[in-house]
Amino acid sequence: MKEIVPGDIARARIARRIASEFMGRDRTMIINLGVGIPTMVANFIRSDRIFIQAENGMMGVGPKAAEGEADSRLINAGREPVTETPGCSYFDSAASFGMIRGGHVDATVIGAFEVDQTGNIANWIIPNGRQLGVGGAMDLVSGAKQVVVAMRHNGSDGRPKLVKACSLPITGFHEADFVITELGVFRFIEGVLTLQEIAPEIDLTRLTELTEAPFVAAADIKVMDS
Amino acid sequence: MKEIVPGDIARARIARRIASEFMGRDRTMIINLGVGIPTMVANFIRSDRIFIQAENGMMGVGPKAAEGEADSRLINAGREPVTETPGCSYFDSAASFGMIRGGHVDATVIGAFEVDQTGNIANWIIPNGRQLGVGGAMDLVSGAKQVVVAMRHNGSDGRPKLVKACSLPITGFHEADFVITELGVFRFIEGVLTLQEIAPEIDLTRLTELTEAPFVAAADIKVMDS
Amino acid sequence: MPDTSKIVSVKDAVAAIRSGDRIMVGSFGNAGYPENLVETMTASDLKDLTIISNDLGSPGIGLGKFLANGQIKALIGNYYNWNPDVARAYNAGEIDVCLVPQGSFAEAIRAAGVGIAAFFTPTAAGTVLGKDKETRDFNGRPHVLEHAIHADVALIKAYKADELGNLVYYKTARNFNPLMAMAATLTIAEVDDIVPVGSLDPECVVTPHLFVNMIIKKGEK
Amino acid sequence: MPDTSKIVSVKDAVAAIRSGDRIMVGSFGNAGYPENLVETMTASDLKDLTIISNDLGSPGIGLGKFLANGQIKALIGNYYNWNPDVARAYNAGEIDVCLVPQGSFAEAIRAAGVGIAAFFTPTAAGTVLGKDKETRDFNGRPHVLEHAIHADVALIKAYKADELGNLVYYKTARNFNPLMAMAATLTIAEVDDIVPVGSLDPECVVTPHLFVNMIIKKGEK
Repeated sequence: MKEIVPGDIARARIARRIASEFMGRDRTMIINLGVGIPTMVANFIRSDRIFIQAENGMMGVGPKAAEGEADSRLINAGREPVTETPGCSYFDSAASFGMIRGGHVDATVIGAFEVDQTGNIANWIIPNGRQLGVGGAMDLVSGAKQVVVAMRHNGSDGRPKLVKACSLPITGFHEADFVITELGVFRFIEGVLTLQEIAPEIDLTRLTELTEAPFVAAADIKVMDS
Repeated sequence: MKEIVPGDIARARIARRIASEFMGRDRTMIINLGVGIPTMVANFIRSDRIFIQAENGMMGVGPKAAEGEADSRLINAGREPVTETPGCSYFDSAASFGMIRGGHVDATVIGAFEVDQTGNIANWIIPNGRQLGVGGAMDLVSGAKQVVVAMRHNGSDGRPKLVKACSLPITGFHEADFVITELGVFRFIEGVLTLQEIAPEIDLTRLTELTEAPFVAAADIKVMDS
Repeated sequence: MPDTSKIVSVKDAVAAIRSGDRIMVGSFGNAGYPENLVETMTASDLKDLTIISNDLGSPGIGLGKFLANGQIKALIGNYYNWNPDVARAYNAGEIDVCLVPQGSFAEAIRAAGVGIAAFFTPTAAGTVLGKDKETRDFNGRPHVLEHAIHADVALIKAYKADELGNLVYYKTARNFNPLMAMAATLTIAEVDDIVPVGSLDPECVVTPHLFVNMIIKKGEK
Repeated sequence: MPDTSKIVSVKDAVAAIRSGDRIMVGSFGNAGYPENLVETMTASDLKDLTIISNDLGSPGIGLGKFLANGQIKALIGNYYNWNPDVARAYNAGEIDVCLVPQGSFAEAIRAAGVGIAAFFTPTAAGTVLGKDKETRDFNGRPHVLEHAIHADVALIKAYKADELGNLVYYKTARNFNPLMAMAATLTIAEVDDIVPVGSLDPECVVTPHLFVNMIIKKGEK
């Protein structure tokens, strides 16, 4: 199947759209970024009001460390060497998850295998005997004030990832607030999956075909920045 | 009633005996001292292996601050200005009681209104409508590895304080390990209140008259340092 | 300085507090007590307050002023023997008082801050202060279930803030302050000094800035 | 230096560990991992170990060596995707694995250290990882009861120790180390440097010395 939006462009579009979501808010934002597309969100943030928390014990994570300046003791939760920002701080893992569980992190950006129409998220395991790990996924989706799912609209086999009901083990129930793919910006508004923006490459009919979960289009639906 | 041992001497004797108990142990000791006689224990400690913890958030409390050098922000749990010792540290109240509740404090020295023959301690309130406070008393008696009760043998009315059963509200059940008065050193050995040392001023008959709780005398009973 | 400064006047800070609010106030005795905030509140019309603090200072001094002024509906704390006015007001039915052992009190405030709903502790099991609490044995020892203690507002005393709101404390004036900073909807920090971002050692920040909503400088109006 | 020094050789430290022990090891990936202690243990006859750690390094690297050596009976942790040997050994029935969400894992270790028997957290409620756990609603939201996680021995990596055993850490190498330092019967700290008493700022000590039983200096035998 030919991709409507090529992978590199899709990933950058998703990350950029999420960054602009946060930059559009008129207040300080504390955000936590998962591995993959979520980590790329940092590349598009231009704001001194947005601070990145890493669950392995850092507030104020800076850009990835340059080649030759990496310190294996200064890493993000994806084990990548990072840098400090002015005003950063370090703490232990219980304090870090205290911030998350206590509702002090404004948003977590995570990848997902599936999100269903009730906002359930499956992103921690594909039961195939090869994975054995949950990390902070369950703490993050249940603790962060907002959960922003950053994912490709369809799997590599074309299968929709926005589904009626998750088939994989659930990470958190009814926790998704935003689902941002390369084809659309979806938001759960009072529990209803609502399309707020649509990619310029497609129309509503085509998007509906590519999406298993039923959704409504917002009255003021916009075209997503390409 | 004439006191067998005058108050000042009694208090100093109790405090000194407790200090020597700790100094006699061949290892580092972390101790917490309550107000009154327990605080005086510090005056008799000559050891760099004994460290004083204050439950308001300090490890390594030093002597009382000299007149003119008091800082109201550096106090012990009795609100007295104190000093630092080398290697001291500060922490919040949850961390402080974490040390206590987690069993990391080797001994707490406390005053008491009553201790009974089962090791129950009543030291937090006399229900007379004038007191309203528990402080850290319950945490200390239930959390510290050893509970050392420092008290006068009898009340000012002559009433025994080592009783058959506490009449006042209990702070902690079966928590007392040592009871040290000006008239004797008592230890709970496998639940049995055992007299290990007796003051030079009295004999066993007289001590038994002054003590409501039944106790046994240790085979190797000694005379207490006066 | 970031474009969304948290630094406000003490007047603006206190204007965010409502009668009937649950207010946490840091301090142990008078160590670590946010003097300007308390002074301004006790000069205000705020009433029916629930004050959540270790103690209530001394009669008419420090937090004791709230009681002298009749601004208190209820107290949650652990040690009021330094202020006999509390027992008097309680016996007269003027205020409610809920005593929680000091360690459980500290832990319950932390629990609220870190999203723990309740926890089992051995402290107070079997005693008068544990008698209305769910009790369960763990490792053969009774424990009581203590619930998290939240507040609407936390009044914090710190030593220094940077312009983002990172806080460090001073010696035993730390006490409950870092815990309360996490446990309230609105956290207001009164500080001796405000320093530029980057001045505090990242290893030594005690309260990271995300917990702090407003900063006032001690002595400024 | 005090007359009861905690500073020992890595050999003497490891001699205090027994086969069958529950061993906590600090680290997140390879950040904050007590290399000498682990090297010495993996060169020993110790076996049937329960390793309590965030992850298990990479195949044959870091904590992964314990598994490559067949020294592990069980794992308690949260993320083994960096080391596929773990899933393989688990599927083959060679080891037990207990997965606890990372935040609950950290909190359960802290709980053991501070004498809390168990706590209610919303994390994992209703999921596969919460299904065998007692579940209760608080504020209309399901929570699971997580029990404290204790160990016989904690292997800690710190940056500096003073001669009493006060510890400070280095950036994100802090992670689980200060928590585990509180949660074991025997705590052994491996440090880059040992400094005289009084060298560390009392406001910045992360692990007060009472939690530390033995200190070894990195790179020394």
